[in-house]
Amino acid sequence: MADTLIKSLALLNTKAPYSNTAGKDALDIALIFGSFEQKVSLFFQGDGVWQLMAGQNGSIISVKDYLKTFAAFEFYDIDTIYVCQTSLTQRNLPANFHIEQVQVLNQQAFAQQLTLHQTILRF
Amino acid sequence: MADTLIKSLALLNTKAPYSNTAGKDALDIALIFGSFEQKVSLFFQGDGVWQLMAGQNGSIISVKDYLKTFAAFEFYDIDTIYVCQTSLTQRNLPANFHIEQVQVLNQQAFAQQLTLHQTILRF
Amino acid sequence: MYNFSCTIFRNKTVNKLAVMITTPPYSNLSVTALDYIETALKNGVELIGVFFYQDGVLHADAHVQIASDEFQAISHWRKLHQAYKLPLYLCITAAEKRGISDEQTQNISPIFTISGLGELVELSTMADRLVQF
Amino acid sequence: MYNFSCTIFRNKTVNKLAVMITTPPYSNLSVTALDYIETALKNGVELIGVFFYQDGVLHADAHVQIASDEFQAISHWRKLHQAYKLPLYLCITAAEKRGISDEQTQNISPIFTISGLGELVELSTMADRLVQF
Amino acid sequence: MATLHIVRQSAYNTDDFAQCLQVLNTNDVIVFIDDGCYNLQHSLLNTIESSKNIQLQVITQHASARAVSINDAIFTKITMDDLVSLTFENDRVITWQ
Amino acid sequence: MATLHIVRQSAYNTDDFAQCLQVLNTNDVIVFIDDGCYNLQHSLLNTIESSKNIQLQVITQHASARAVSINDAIFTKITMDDLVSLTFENDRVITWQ
Repeated sequence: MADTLIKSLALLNTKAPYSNTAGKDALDIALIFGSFEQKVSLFFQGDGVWQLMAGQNGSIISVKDYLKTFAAFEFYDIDTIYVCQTSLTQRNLPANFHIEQVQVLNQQAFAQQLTLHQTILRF
Repeated sequence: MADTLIKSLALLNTKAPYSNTAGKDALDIALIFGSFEQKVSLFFQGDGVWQLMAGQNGSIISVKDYLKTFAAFEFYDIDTIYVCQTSLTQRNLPANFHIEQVQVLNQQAFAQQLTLHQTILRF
Repeated sequence: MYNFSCTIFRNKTVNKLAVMITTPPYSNLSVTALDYIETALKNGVELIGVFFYQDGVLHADAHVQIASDEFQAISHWRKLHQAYKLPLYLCITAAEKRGISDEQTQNISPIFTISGLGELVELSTMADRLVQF
Repeated sequence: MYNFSCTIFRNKTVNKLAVMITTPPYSNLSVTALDYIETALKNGVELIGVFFYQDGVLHADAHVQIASDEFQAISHWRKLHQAYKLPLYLCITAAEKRGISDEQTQNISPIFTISGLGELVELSTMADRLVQF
Repeated sequence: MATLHIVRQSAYNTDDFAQCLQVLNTNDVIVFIDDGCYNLQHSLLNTIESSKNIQLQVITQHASARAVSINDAIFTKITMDDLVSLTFENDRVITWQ
Repeated sequence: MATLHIVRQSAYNTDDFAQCLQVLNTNDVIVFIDDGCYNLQHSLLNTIESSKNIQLQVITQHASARAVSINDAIFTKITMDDLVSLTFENDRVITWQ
């Protein structure tokens, strides 16, 4: 592990999108790290998986829909997006997401991918 | 139901005592209602039951221990204090409390007692 | 169209409402609370007051800045306060814990009445229903 | 007595720490965070900074009033800031949402440095461990 | 003597809805709003005894915003007007948040 | 390549600890602090595979304040000094709060 080690950040998203600001707070961090050309991966576990589901529409409940910003991930070179299969199954949810490049991982693979990051922040 | 109906307040306590201010916030309401000679009952369910357990000592973790104020309930004529047996059992806890006059109720009796109150606030 | 009161016996109508708000303005939970309150008022429910407690006290903080394209809870409270003379009671003890002080009154939005838990006792006594949001 | 660094290969010592605080001063979770930070400093860990985000920003609010017999987080931050020159970074965007504004600087305790998420990138890059509390 | 239960939290994340189910009495009404809408397929629903005659209702807009579909055979779709009305039609209200 | 898991929430109240257990890898360390101390008798502990060699540790003061007793056969009692040390002995930290 040399001084030139490239660090990478994992953002572990675990809250549903609207009632809680956690998802938006994590997104703001992801975009800043992306704009500083730092490597960021997004993980979705527990109720965090609701953030990814297709067909949501926050405008119905007067939310400025930050989920639409997820479409900008490619622009920021954020292309590693993992979702926990166990969390989807528990909620009876299909792998039908509102952004592309989402990888569904089984529990073991999800846990393994987390270990490839030096810093893990959970929201 | 005549105009002279005496109202009573149920405070449903559901959070553990230290990390969350909910227990203290509910206690403040109980004491104010008591001092205005309004009828108040306290209910403890879920992690709220930890507020009642004997042997706690908040001073170890620099908490001003609001649980000691529970001893003043009698002074405020707050004498109906119910704890949910199911919640104790789930946590493997004995009926060993730091105040007297606590009544352990099974699920059905706990639910029934709640219905004797016009207003229910949950913390 | 809707029946918003419930007549019990002959001469007692149950439609006095009080609301306690414990969620902060930047949460969507406050949108729901405001929707509930506005709907009640529009339908003739007698809303005797709203009490702000716990993180709900941030609604009264005159310095709160929410991005202009996001939901502005304060402008909705102002509208309801003006249109319906809706009383908005701030629990000052909960507020002080969160940095909202009445030592400098410009810290607190003037549509709010500075009060304490005694006001909650009053609301609870007067109202047929006290609902938490 | 304790070994607070971990030597990897020959010439790289891992003991640079950064901390992110997201819990408010009136919660006992902040007592734990301060205990962790003070313990790290006392044992010679190089703590490069503390970043305040979400409800953690309330620590910087000069108007917060906690009853005098309760834990005063701010006096502990002041002590650590003075004794160790510990940098305390306030996320101003999160602060503004919660009524803490730098338009009137007396709203913000002077031991805090007003900053943004760019500072978190910096801390993350410099630190061997970034720990959330 | 029925109680209106307003459920605002996901049962996948917190214990609130499980606690609500513990205190149900005959003819009580449950309304799912906000993140409570995530519970519409939760297995805890199967633990409600049919003899209790519990009404299950959902604010349509709150479920739609979350892309949660509502099974008409189980849930009544309501509006905020209906929630206000239910506040007075029932004898008391508990908010599970 | 072990991870330090700092558990601060009661598993009776939130899903956090269940999520922690989902991402355990061999030789990881779990430290129970704050309301995480309420988990010391939770049935979820039985789901940890012994082959993973997970260390379970508790900050003694945090359990004592809550009148939670610590089973020495299962848990190592530690201090805040130890938690700081563990921060650097492991490769990364996740706080479950």
